This record gives sequence, structure tokens and C-alpha cells, in this order.
Amino acid sequence: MSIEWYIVLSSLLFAVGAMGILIRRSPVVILLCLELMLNAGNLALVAFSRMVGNQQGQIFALVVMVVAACEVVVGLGLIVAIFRRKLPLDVDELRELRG
Amino acid sequence: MEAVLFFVAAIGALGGAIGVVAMRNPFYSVLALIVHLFSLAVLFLLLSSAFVAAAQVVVYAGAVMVLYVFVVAYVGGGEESAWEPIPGQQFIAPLLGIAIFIELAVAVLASSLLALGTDGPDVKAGFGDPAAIGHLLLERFLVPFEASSILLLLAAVGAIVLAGRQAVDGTPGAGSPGTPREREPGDPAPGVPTTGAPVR
Amino acid sequence: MINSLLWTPLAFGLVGLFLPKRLIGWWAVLGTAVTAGIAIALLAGFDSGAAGLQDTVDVNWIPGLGVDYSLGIDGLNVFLVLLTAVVWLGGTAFAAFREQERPHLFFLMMLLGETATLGAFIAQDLLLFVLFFDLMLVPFYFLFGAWGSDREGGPTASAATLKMIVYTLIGSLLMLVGAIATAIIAADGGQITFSIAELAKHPVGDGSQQWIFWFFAAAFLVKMPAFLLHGWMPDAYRAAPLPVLAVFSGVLAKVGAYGFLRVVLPLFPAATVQFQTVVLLIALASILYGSVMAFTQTNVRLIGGYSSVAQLGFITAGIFALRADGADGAVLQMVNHGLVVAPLFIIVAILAERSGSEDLREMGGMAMRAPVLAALFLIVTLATLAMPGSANFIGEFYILNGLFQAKIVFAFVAISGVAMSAYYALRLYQRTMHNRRPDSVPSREIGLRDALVLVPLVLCIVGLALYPQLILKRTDTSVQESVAAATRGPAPQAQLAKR
Amino acid sequence: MSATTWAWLALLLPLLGSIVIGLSFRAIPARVAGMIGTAAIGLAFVCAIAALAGLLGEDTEARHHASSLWTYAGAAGLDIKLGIYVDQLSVFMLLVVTGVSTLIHLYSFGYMQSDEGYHRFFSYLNFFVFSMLLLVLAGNFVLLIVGWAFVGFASYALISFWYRRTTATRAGMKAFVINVVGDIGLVLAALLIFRELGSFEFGTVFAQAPHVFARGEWTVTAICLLLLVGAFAKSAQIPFHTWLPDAMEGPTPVSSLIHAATMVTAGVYLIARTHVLFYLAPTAADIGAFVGLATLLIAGTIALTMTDLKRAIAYSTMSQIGYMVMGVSIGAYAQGLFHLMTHAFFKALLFMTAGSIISAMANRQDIDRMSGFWKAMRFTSLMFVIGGLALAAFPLTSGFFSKDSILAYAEARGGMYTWMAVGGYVGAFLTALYTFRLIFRVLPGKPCEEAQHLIDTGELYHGPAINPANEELEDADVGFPGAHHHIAEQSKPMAVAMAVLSVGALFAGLIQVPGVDNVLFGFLDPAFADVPLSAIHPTVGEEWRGLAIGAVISLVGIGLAWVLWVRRPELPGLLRERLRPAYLLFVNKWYFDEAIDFLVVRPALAIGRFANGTFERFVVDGLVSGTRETVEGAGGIVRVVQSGFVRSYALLLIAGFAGLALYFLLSSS
Amino acid sequence: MSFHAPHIDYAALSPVIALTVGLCVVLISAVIGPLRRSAPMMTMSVLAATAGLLIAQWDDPTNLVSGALRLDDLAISISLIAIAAAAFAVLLSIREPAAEQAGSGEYHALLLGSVLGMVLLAQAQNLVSFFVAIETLSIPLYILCATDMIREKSLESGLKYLIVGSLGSATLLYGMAFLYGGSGSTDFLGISAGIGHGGLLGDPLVLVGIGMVAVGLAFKTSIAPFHQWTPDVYEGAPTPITAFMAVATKAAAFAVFIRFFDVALIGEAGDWQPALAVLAAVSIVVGNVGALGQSSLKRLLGYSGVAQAGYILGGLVVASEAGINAIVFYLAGYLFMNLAAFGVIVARERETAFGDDIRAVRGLGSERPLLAWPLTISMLALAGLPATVGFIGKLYLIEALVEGDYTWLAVFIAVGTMISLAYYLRVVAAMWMPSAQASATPAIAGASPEADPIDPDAGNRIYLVGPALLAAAGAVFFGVIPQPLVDFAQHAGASLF
Repeated sequence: MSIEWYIVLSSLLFAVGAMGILIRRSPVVILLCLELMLNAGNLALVAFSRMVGNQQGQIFALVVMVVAACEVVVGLGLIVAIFRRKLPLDVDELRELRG
Repeated sequence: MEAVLFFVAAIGALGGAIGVVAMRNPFYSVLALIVHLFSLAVLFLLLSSAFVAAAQVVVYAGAVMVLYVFVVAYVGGGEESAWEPIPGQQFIAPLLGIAIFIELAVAVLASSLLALGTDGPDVKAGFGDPAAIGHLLLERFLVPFEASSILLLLAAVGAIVLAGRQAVDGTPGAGSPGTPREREPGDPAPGVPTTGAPVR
Repeated sequence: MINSLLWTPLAFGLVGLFLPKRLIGWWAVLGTAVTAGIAIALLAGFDSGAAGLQDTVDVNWIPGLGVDYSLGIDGLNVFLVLLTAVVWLGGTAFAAFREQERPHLFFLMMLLGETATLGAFIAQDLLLFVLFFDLMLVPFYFLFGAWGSDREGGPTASAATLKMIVYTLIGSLLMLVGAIATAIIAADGGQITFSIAELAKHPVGDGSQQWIFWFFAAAFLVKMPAFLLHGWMPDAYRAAPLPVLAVFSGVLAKVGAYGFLRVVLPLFPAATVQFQTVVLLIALASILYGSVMAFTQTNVRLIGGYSSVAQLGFITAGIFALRADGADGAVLQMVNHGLVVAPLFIIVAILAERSGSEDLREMGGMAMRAPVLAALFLIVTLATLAMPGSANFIGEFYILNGLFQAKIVFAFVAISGVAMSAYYALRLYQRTMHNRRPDSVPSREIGLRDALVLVPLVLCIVGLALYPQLILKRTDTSVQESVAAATRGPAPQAQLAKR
Repeated sequence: MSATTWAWLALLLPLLGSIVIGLSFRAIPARVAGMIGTAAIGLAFVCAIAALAGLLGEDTEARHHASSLWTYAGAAGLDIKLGIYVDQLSVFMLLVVTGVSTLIHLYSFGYMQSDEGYHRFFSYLNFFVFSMLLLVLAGNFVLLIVGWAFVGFASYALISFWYRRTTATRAGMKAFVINVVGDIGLVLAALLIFRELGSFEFGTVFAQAPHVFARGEWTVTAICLLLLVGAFAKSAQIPFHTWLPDAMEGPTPVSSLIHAATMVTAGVYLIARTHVLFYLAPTAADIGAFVGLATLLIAGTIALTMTDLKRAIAYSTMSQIGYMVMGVSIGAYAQGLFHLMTHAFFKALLFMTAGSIISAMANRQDIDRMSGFWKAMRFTSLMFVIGGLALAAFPLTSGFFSKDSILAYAEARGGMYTWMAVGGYVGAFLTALYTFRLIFRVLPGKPCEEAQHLIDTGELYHGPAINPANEELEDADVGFPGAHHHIAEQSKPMAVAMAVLSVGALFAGLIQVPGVDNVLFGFLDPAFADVPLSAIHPTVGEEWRGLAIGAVISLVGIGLAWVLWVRRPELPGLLRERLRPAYLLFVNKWYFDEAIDFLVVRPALAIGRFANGTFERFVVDGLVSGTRETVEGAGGIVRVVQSGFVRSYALLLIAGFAGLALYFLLSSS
Repeated sequence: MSFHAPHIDYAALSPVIALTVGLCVVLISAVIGPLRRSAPMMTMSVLAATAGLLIAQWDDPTNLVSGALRLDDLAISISLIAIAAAAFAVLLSIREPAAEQAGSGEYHALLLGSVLGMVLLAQAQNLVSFFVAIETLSIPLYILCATDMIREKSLESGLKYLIVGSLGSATLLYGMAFLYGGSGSTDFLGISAGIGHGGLLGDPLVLVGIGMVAVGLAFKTSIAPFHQWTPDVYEGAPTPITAFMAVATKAAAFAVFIRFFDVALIGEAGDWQPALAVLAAVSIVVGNVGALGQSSLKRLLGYSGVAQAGYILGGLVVASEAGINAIVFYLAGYLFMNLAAFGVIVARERETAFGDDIRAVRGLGSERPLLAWPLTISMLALAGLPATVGFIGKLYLIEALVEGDYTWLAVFIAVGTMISLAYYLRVVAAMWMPSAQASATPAIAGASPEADPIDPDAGNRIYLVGPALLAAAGAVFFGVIPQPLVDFAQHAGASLF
């Protein structure tokens, strides 16, 4: 399979993830969608690293996994904190700050 | 054979992704993501990057997802209503999604980069295996490597700060006094224990 | 010498912060007095015949940006400097004789204002000029806003002041861009300099001149203010505390006119010639409109304000006659108008104190027991309406002569402003000093202190009336230089510098 | 000392007087101030005589000198010196002005006693004399303008001397503004002259003019027309005359000095001074002549119906000045100035008597209320008659000779000027008529209340202080203008002044009797020798024919007046009914005020209202508020978009990204 | 296959190491009872040490660890700015409820972590380190924003920041992937070389990649239309953190912005310059009009930050050394201007019941001149009035722009400044002018609701007033004698060109 396929697929995943962020309101799911986008990036990185034949892309992908993990941890922590404060788990309800 | 695998995996990844977005219940979304991750791992293998694939399975499908499951279980995966408070969001969002997909695809397909059309150069054995990666990580990419470890540490600290420290609502932990400056309506008087036992 | 002139006021102001409340006023007066002394010394040492700058200072200030700290005196600014010093002395003294709240800040701002204004007059580096030009606004923002009075039914003092600041900065920020553009285009890749003299040597290309000209013109015309750009004036004048208004209207407006002579004519000769008619039209509009507004106002401040619009119109017209005589008259008239408006507003302040109102309809008949005040006011009024025999008349006569020789039609229109000025000035005098006296209005002679402020200013007016040559002789040479560029038209190297 | 030095001295003295009195108003008592003032002018008169002597000491051609103190304003090619020009003309004016002024100061010394503004009055009066002398001595146009404006100001200050009278202040304003219009004409003329001849100095200008301008060239015509504007405004010629009657609001000595004897004749002086230019611009000259003629007739008709004593005399002044203007415009320079001098005498005298009467009337000026003063005030009445006779050109009085010399010249010049002479005689008839109308209505008959009071008690009648103009009660707390003025019978200085003037009014004409002596013309003519017009001389025969006609006319006029107002007092009423339209026209002063109000004042105010109400609000402020609202509107949009929905933030972010990506795609090769 | 340890220049790496070690120490101190209170002290000393080590490296650029980092004057100057901001934030955090809730140790550790991220980011010249650094910078900030957990707004801001921020970094990452694919390298130099040799100049793949990277960085520097998080997060976050973010994040992000676009992508300048110019113009307008009528000072400063970012971006647009000088100068000045304001805001927030609402500073001029002056000066400086560093900064930028033939953008800056006066001076008026106090009504929602003050005489606390006065003094000093700062900036610029 030529690399294009992978890239196109990854961009499709990227788009889907982005769309998810835009239409889902549960913070958890939004985090998942962020994962999707990062993974799309990973796929692209790995594909490109295969294409150019050096492994820097793979390293990058690994680092991204770490980063993604961190974001998840922090995100989930926030969600828990919000839940503890008895605030609704719905990003649309959190709009004290505006204007 | 390879093509078949690609398509199967691609469908899996895509399906998983769509599942994540589409499922009403967060819990299902998590499951869908797991599917997605596994199929991605397959794609990584196809791209002859074994270590990444492995990491994908271990880190994500393992650790991260477990975390998700815990949290969803803790906060309870309530269905979210279909009601859309932001006018136009539901129509614009898909359009934007399609738009950026097309743009990215065009960028790729219209690119004059010939290598894109190939399966990539044939690489010597050991491309992307732990040894090679390890070398790169410890030599060339030492800094990012170390930095990401610090990053993990910070994230852990953050998780504790955010999720771990509150014994009782409204009163901050760390044994330091700090009078509440503000009361939300839904805020019980201080001292009253609430549901949701502290994680320790 | 010139450095001390520039920084003395600010120094006094800062020291004043550490003085007790009751001393601060006198201290400030002392500061302005010292400044005035230095200014007089400068004038004494001034060599009238000589061309070019005298006792200059030139230090690299920001080498990285090609900005120099360069000051200098020549015929254009020597008397404006003196005017600034004198008027500030008067205004500060008048303020010092009255109870001010938060006096430390008040006088600090007054003195900072003087430093900034002097800086704008003596700066010989384009960017330094712009800097001081903008800096002038800051102290007056505080003075107008914090010590001003709200107008019932109108905007609050702070709102009016904000309007003024934003409005006047429109011009000066564009001017900043224009100044930088001038320097860079002139440098043409070489070492950037903002020295006005240097830039004047080889003006930028006609194409660039056209837009840069308007960037500068905008700043100056708003400052004056000229017709259509005076929107900030009425509210600000209503809000301003009168002693401050005296210096503001007496001096700051002149900076705009001065800018034309100092910067625009030498640096953008081609554009100046090209847009002469447009600017003249604006000037005429200012004269007519200002006069008409002045004789329909009943608020004494606004009569002063609109008359200034008309007067500045005259000055602009004189400058843009692009003849030495017109410009001579303009410079003379700047000084005259400053010397006239400042005491005018001080008198208005005194009258307002008496009648408790600033509306002509509630004043009148004050001359009876206040012959001295009446006499002073009368002299000021006559000077305001450019009574022949006053220096103002000579100023206007020179301006009109220049205009007459350059563009005769404009002269005929402009002179109609003289008749109107006679009417509104005299009207102001009559409605306040003459006619029946409302019972609310006491007719009291001015106190010794106020007389101490007014009499010297009026003496200046009389002195100049007897011998306007004092100024003309010293300005002529520099004015000739400044005008020469424009009359010569686009210089040859301008074409070279074109981009 | 040379003539110029004396002239400078004459110029200086009144100024000093004015300043001294002005500054020391607290220090010195009123009488002293009056004395200082009078003395200053008296000395000035002496200096004037000395200057005359100095001039007579030289031979005829050399009788003109320029002298300057310092450069007043000289830069960029303009060279304006503080200089005077002394020649026969200026010395003549110097004499007339100082002479008459001295007497009027003397008069005021008595008349104004007990007025609170005594110091102010004399300070102003001295300042006026100074300005007038500056005007007549000025050596260049700029200084002329200065003097011109100064007298204008002095006139303003003295008209609104009783400044609590709104009528007075309004009249002052009117006078000042119209005079400023005149100044503007003068300024423009000066600028035009400078443009053509490159100088302001009289000497240079008049020497150059004939070589630069061809006769009748449009530029010089324009110059002269502008000069005429100045002259008309100052000398109250149509259409700039409306201020003069109102100027009667001022104290009577002021009317007598400024608005009869001296300032208003400045226009005549101006034309005489610039006769060279006027010779080069015949059209302008003729226009001047016609306006003069028109003024003398119209003013005469108005004076016929005027019931306010002082205003009536004011209109007669207008018409007399009409004679002078006509005269100097057609070339009768010496004659015009001759009439100027005599007029100064008898008109000053008339005003003085009027003042005396008005005092007796407790400031009432309405002749309908007056009668029988012959019994009450013998001396004043006598003076009144003398002045009247001179004004009516009664044979052998001063007015008789001076007026007819002008008309004779007009005849001699021939052509249309003959018809001007005819117009002049008509005017003479009117003059005789209205003058004796006044006399016959005021002096004879049964004494009115005030006159009776004077006869009985020997004291002035003290009614409530009423402003004669608008019948409103005077602002009494100020103390003036109370009815405290004096009448000649009770105040020596006044009597003396009037007596001296009456002599002048009667006999001043004798210095210039055709065929007998030629004192005045002999002295003045050389000053005008540089234009051919001055060569025209009516023969002695023609002169005497003119005098004869004049005598008849004045006698007829006086006779008719006697018939109308003494013999058959009911006749005027009948005439009024008969000639109603004419009467209305006259009594409404030919509707000039209304016309000016309609053409100038209302439009100006309308424009002002529009600018103030509409333009300022909608355009100027609109400019500001419009921009502000736009910006704030934009701010509103931004804040609305900042909805607080994190997903909409994400939406905008991705949209921006899509846009950016699109841009890059399009810009990619 | 043997392991070759990379050559590591420990001297040059020392600042990073110092920070890392310090971070761990502070963290450990949190769990050791007796040391708990000493976290701020330790943090300060760590920052001081790092600063010292950085200054020691001044003027000898070195590539570190096989080109992952480059320690040159640009990196150093930006790092110093970030560190200064952090030190200031530490002072402001004394007695800050947020710090107490999070636990002083953790709080400061996170702060240090963020600083570490910035220092790395300023030096990064490799995509991987770039990405890691920017995340190391952001993630602690996400947490810190939310640490004032009693206030709902704090949590909200944290979550918003996290979501939008991650979206931004995902975009950034994807763009990086494209660039990597296009050039086959992750080193900046490698990228420019790869693009050059690969003949990919103007290739859609690369350009779109650039676009996505631009989006990611524009987000971090809060350039419109990627700015929307800024006002909300600024307002919601604990004020010391806001202060820190406002200055440090911008500085660090701009550092890498400069390095990436002027080194890796300089070849494509022709394509990205116009795009960035438009973005700059947009954010100048949006930021300035958005700030009008805000009654929450922090929010106001957030919007003004958007506008200021627009000005600064102008320096990048021209892709010239002068431009970089201007940016660094402006960022340095920005440090003084902003921190002076935030010091005062914190003080008033603690001693009045109005929180950060503009009402909190009413009549300050007469009551507490020592607080009023810093805020006044900072407002005037931000408005770019003369005799303040703001004026010189604008002058510098405009000069760079005109030189780079972007005069129209200079005009935009002028116009924007004009608009900005309307809100900056509103604050000044509220402090000094009686009439303004009478009529200044809170216009839009966003002011924190009233609550009882936590520290009635915060206005006298030396650790609040001192820094504010210092910053204000700096803003004036460098406005009158800017040459030192100009030299500082010129070193930075010289290190790239």
C-alpha cells in the first residue's frame, strides 16, 4: 500500500476527531476525541517515517503517546475535580466566563 | 495480503473513531476508542514500526484506557442529551470536519512529493525495532526523552493536586487554611461530608 | 542652558512632591519663574540675524533606532519658548493663589506639561518632537479629568477628556508612523537619522510625501483645532479647570501651527505646494466657522475656544500662503494669540468666580466698581479683535498681506473674519462688564494677587503693540529658510529618493 | 524747533494726558483731572500753531516733511515705520482738531461735573484727540489705519460711556462694527497699494502713483473704491450712516466733538489726502461725489421730520459732510476743507447748545416737549440762533461762504457737476428749513414745564432719570446719567467755550471772501497743486453769483420755516396728511436700518443658529460619536462571539485553521 | 551495535538541569512537613540560580545534545523574561488561596515545570523537543489555572484551557508531521534544507503543514481568531498565574515562533508573511475592540494581550533582524508593563470585596498612591504613551515594519493604539478622576462577584507593592533610557541572522 493511503486515512481520523470535539459535550468524550486527533498525528508520523526511511518519526510518535497520556491524566483529574464540586459534567454548562 | 490487512485495520480505526464520536454513552465511546487503538497498532506494524505498535498497545490500550474506564465508572457515564445550546454548531461542525479533511487530502494528493506514491524505500531489518528506537532515544533524542519523563511527573502531580487533595468540598487540602471566597449555589455548607469517597 | 530650560520645570515638580501642602504652590511658581528667567536669558543671547540653530544640544539617545536627543533654538521657536514660559508662569501663579485639591499632583502635572511643551518647541529631532508632542497630552489628561468640572446634562470631565485624548492622538500616532517612514525612506537603506535638518537636506520622493504630509497635517490640524476636527474642543473646554485652560489654549494649540513651519514645510515641500489650496480652504473654513460659532455662544469658555479656532485658522492661512511675510505674521500671531488668550481665560475665571456662572446671559455690569479689571479686560479684548495698533493687528496684517499676494481671493474671504472677531470679542466684553447688572452678580475689583498675574501679561501685550518689530526682526531669517524649501518646490534630489 | 517736532509734541500731549488721568483716577480729584485734560489739549493747540508757524517759515514747495521715530514692523520686504507726514493739509487738520477739542474740553469741564465717570470721560476724550491727531499726522497707510481704528474705538467707548444703558452699549457696538467694516476697506486698499507700488509711505506712494497707473485703470479705481468704503463708514455716508444717529446716545460733548466736529470728517480728510489716487480714478471720484450728494439730500429730508433734538442735528451733520465729500471728490479740495472747518465751529456750537437745553430738560431730547426756552435760557438760545444761522448759511456767516465755495467750484467745473451744484442748493434749502424748524419749535412760545421750573426757581428741573431712547428708568445706583448736568447760564466754562465758538461760527468765513482775501486757499492749494483739478477756479463773479443764490435760498428757507412753525403751526400737520408716503419715508429714515437688519444681521444670526444647532451637533459631533459607535459596535460583536461555550471556541479555532489552510493551498504552486 | 553516548555540553545544559533538579527538590519539600512553608523561598533560589547560569552563557551560542536544543542569546533573553515573570508570580502567590489549596510545594513545582518548558521551548530547534517543550509548558498551566478549586471559574478556565489547548497542540502536531514528511527531518535546519533540496518550496503538503504549525503557535500566543481562550482563562485563573501566563507564555511561544519560522521556514517566507500579517491585523482589531467596556481588569488585560500579540506578531511578519529585535524588546517591555498592573490587581483583589472588577481601583489615586501609580504607569505604557517603554517598543516595531514594507500594518498598530486608549484610560480615570468613579458602571458580565476580602491590608504588603513599583519604575526607566534594553534585544536578533 502506498503511503498516501495512510496519510489520507490519518487526515480522515483527524477530521473525525475534530468534529467530535465540536459536537460532543461530555468532557470525557471530548478527551477521547483529542486522543483521536493525536493518534491521527501519530499515524501520519509513523507513515512518513516509513516513507522517508528514518525512525525520527517513530520517536516522535512515542513522545506524542507520552504527551497524550499526560493530557489524559490531567484532563481526567480536572473532570474528577469538577465532579467533586458538584458541577455538571457538560462543557456547555460551564460558561460563567464569557463576554 | 498487506492491502487486505490495511483495509481491515483502516476500517477498524475509522469505525472506532466514528464510534467514539457517535456513541451517546461515554462508556461505549471508550470501548470504541480501544478498538480504534488496536487497529492503529496493526497499521503501525504494517508500517514496519514494531516498537511503536507495541507501545501503542501497552500504553494506550493498557494504562490509559484503564484510567478512562475508572473515571467513567466514577463519574458515571450519563447519556448526554441531544439538545444543542449553541445555534448552528451541529450543522457547521460536520461541514468543517469535511472541509479540513478535503483540505488535508488535497494537500497530500496534490503534493509533488513523489515518495508519497510509493510504499516507501525498503528498509534494512531492525527498522523500528526496540534496539534502534532505544539508540535514538538515548542518543539523538535524549532531551525530549528526559523532558517527557519530567512531563509525566508533572502530570502525576497535577492529577493529585486536582483530584486527590480534597477531603471535603469547599475546604482546600494541604492542611493550609484558606477561607472560601465564593459560594456556588449548589455548594453545601462546609464540613458536611459528601458522596464520592476520596481516592487514596 | 537649553537643557536646564527644558528640565527645570519637571525637576521643580518632582522636588515639590516632598514639600508640605502650603508651600507647593509657591514652589511651583518659583519653578516656572526660574524657567521664564532662563527663557529670557536665551532670548537675550539670541543672535537675530544668524541663520540656523543656536545653542544646540545633540546627543545620541537611542543609537539603535537612530534617535537623537537634539535641541535647538532658532527664530521659529525662540519666542514660542518665551511665550510658553510666561504663560505658564501666569497660569501657575493664578492656580497657586487658589485652593487646589491634591496640590502636589496638580502642580507636578502643570510642570510636567511645561516641560513637554517646551520640549515640543525646541526638539530638533523628528522623533523627539513627536515624543514630546504626544507627551504633552498626558499631564493635561490628568489636569482636565481630575480637576475638571462635569457639565450638567453633558459628558463628565473624564469622558470629555478621554474624547480629547483619543481625538488628538489619532493625528499624532499617524504622525509617528509618518515620521518613521520619512526617516527610513530618506535613509534609503543607509544609516537612519531623524534629525530634521538632515532630513530637510534631501526630502523624500513626491509620492511618499503625499501621504506622509497628511499624517502630519492630521496631527497638527486636530491639535489646533481646525474646522471639522474640533469635535473634541467644546466638551474639553467646558470641563477644563480655567487656569489650566489658559495655558492649554494659550500654548498647546500653537504647537500644531509651529509643527507646520518646523516640520512640514521643510520636509515635504512638494506635497506642501500640492496641497496648499486644500489646507487654505480648511483654514478659511476655520476662520469663518470659528467666528460664527463664537458670536452665537453664550458660554464664555466656548467664545474663547471658538475664537481660537478662528485665530488658528488665520495662522494656518498665513503659513500656507507659503510666503515669508505670511509666515512671519503667523509666528508673530502665535505669540500674540497666546498672550491674549491666556489672560482672557484668567479673566473669565475671575468673572466666573464673581457671577458664579459662565453664561453670558447671567453676567453683566461688572465694570462699575472694578475699573482696573475693566481696563485690563478691555485691553485684552481689543487685542483679541486685532485692533489696529495692537501686535495682533500687525500679525494679521502680515498674514493677510502674504495671503493677498499669494491667493488674493482667500485674502478677501479671510478678512471678513476680522469684522466678526470685532463683534464677538466686543460682545463678550459688553455682556460681562457693561449693561444692567443682575442682582446676583457682585461688582468687585480684582484682588492684588490676581492683578499680579494679569498686569504683567497685559503689559506684554502693550509692549508688543508698541514694538512688534522685536519679534519680526528675530523670526524673519528662520522663517525665510523654512518657507524657502516650499517656494522652491520639489528639490531635484527628491526625484532621486523616490521609491 | 521744526514743524515736525511740534507735530510730534502735539501728538504726544493728549496721549500723556489720557494716560495720566487714566492711571491716577484714584489719586486726583475730578476737577484736577478735567484741568489736566483740557490743558493737555490746549498745549497741543499751541504746538499746532507753532507747527503752522514753522511751516509758514518755509517756502511753499518745501512745506512737506516726513519724520519717523522707529521701525514699527519691518520684515520680509514690508517696511512700516512709526512716522508722521507734515504738510499744509495735516497742519490745517491739526489746528482745527486741537482748536475745537480744546473748547469742547472746556465745555465738558463744566457740563460733565458731578458725573461719576469724570476721570474716565476725560481720559477717553484725550485719547480720542490723540487718535485723531495720529490719523491726520500719520505718515503711512498702516499708521493711518491705526489712527483710523483708534478714533473708532474712542468713539465706541464714548458712545457707550453710560454703559448701564443697553441702548448706549448697543449703539456703541453698532458704531464700532460698522467702523471696522470701514477699517477693512482701508486695510484692503493698503494691501492693494502695497502690491502695486511696494510701499506704504505717503511720500513714495503719491510720487509713484502717476507713473505706475494710467488714469482710469481698474486697479487704482479698486483702490479708491476701497478707500471710499473706509471714508463712508467713518463719515457716515450712505449706506454706512446708520450708526451716527444712534451714536447720540453718548454724552453731548462727545456728539459735539466726535460726531460733529472732528472724527466724522476724517473721511473728507482721507479723500483729500489721497487726492492723487482719486484723480487717477475718476469713476471712483464721481461715485464719491454722487454718494455725497445723495447723503446730503436724504439726510436733509430725514432731519426735517426728526423729533429728537440731537438726532436731528446728527442728520444735519450727515448732510453737511455730504457737501464736503462731494466737494473733495470733485476736486474742490480746499473748499471742502474750508467747509470742514466752519462746520466744525457751528456744528460744535449747536451741539453745545443742545446739550445745555437737554440738561434743562432733565435729559429729555424730544422737541415736541420743548418750547419757550428763549425766556428760560437767554444765552443758550442766542448761541442756538447763531449756530443755526451759520448752518443755514445765512449771509455773511461762516457757513455761507464755505458751502457756496464748494457749489461754485462744482458749477465752474461744469458738465454734470453743474447739476450737483443744483442738488447742493436744494440741500441748502432743506438745511435752512430744518434748522429753523428746530429753533422755532424750541425757543419761542409758552415755556414748557421744565423751562418754567427753571424760570421760577432758577434751578434745573430734576425729573426721574429716564433713558430718552427707550423710556426706561436709568440704573440709578450708578449715579449717572442723572439730571445733574449743567447749562451754559450756570457754568462759566461752558459759556466761554460757546462764546468763542460762536465767534468762529459767525466770522470764520471772512478769512476766505471771494475777491477780498484768500488766506485759507492760498495756504492749502499748494498741497493739491499736483493734480490739474486744483487749477480750476471759479471767477470772482461766479463766486458772488453763487453767494447771491445761496443767500436767497437760505432766506427763503428760514422764511418758510417761520411760516410753518410760528405763523401757521397747523400747516405741518396738513402737509403730513397730504404727503403721507414721503412723510413715512422720511420719518422712518428711508428704512435703512430695516434694510441692513434684513440683509446682514438676520442672515448672520441664522447662519450662527444653523452652525450651532444643526451643523455642530450632527456633522462635527457625528464625526466623533459615529466612529465611537462603530468601534463599540464591533466590540459588542466580539463579546457576543465570546459566548463562553468552549465548543464554539474550538469551532472558531478550527474554522480559522481551515481558512488558513485554504489560503495556503491556494497560494501553493 | 554499540551505544554511543551523545556529547553533552553540561555547562550549556546547566540551566535546564538546575530547573529540573530544583523542581524535584521543591516537590519533595512538599511532603516533608518542616520544609512545607519554604517552597517559595526555594523556588526563588532555583529561579535565581537558573538565571545566573543563563547569564553566564550570554554571547556564546552552542548547539546542545546533537542539535536538539540551541542556547543562543535569543533563547537566553526569552528565558530570562520567563524566569523574571515566574519570580514575580511566586511573590504574588504568597498567601494566594490557590497555592494553599494546591499545596505550596506542588504549586511551585508546577510553576517551575512550566518555566522549564519555556526554557526548553526557547532553545528548541528540533520538532520533537519543540513539541515536548510546548507541552511541558502548557500542561502545568492547565493544572495551575484550575488550582483555585473553590472558585468554579478556576475549574472552568482550567478545563477550557485544556480542551482548546490540546486541540491546538493536536493541530500543531499534525502540521509538524506534514513538515517532517515533506523534509524527512525533525531538525529545524534539516527541515529548511529538506524543503529546499526536495524542491518542495510552495508545495501544498509543506504549506498546509506550515499553516497548521502557525495555528498551533498563534493559539499559544493568543492571536485572533485563535484567541478566544485568552480572556476566559485570564479571568478564571488565579491572578498570579494569569500574570505569569500573560508574559511568559507569550514570550516563550514567540521565541519558538521566531526560531521556527525564521530558521526552518525562512525559505517559504514569501508565502507565510502575508498570512501572518493578516492575522496580526485581525488580532489588533479584535483585541482592542473586545477590551472596550470590560469591567474585569484581568479580562481587560486578556483582550489587550490579544491586541499586543498582534503588534508583536508584526515584528515576525517582516522576517528581519530588526523585526526580531523589536519583538524581544517589546516582550521585555511587556514584562514590566503587565506585571506592574497585576501586582496592583492582586493587592486590590485581596483587600477589597470587588475582586478584579474595575470598581476595586476606584479612587485609588487619593487613597493609595503607591498602588495607583504602578497601575497608572502600566496602563499608560500599554497604551504606548511617551516616556514609557511602551512607546519605544511601538516605535521599534513600527520602524521594523516600515523597513519591511509593511507600513499598512504599522498604520493598523497606530489605529489599534488609538482604540486601546479608550479602555486603558478608563482604568486610569477610575483611579484618579472623581467624575469617572461616579459614572463607571460595570458594563459586561465577567467581574467576579463580591465577597469578603481575605487580606485587608494587602495594599501594604511589600511583596505585592514592591514588585509592582519595581516593574513600574522599569517601565518608565526604559522609556527614558531605552538603550540598554535595545542592546539586549539586538543581541537576541543577531543570534539568528
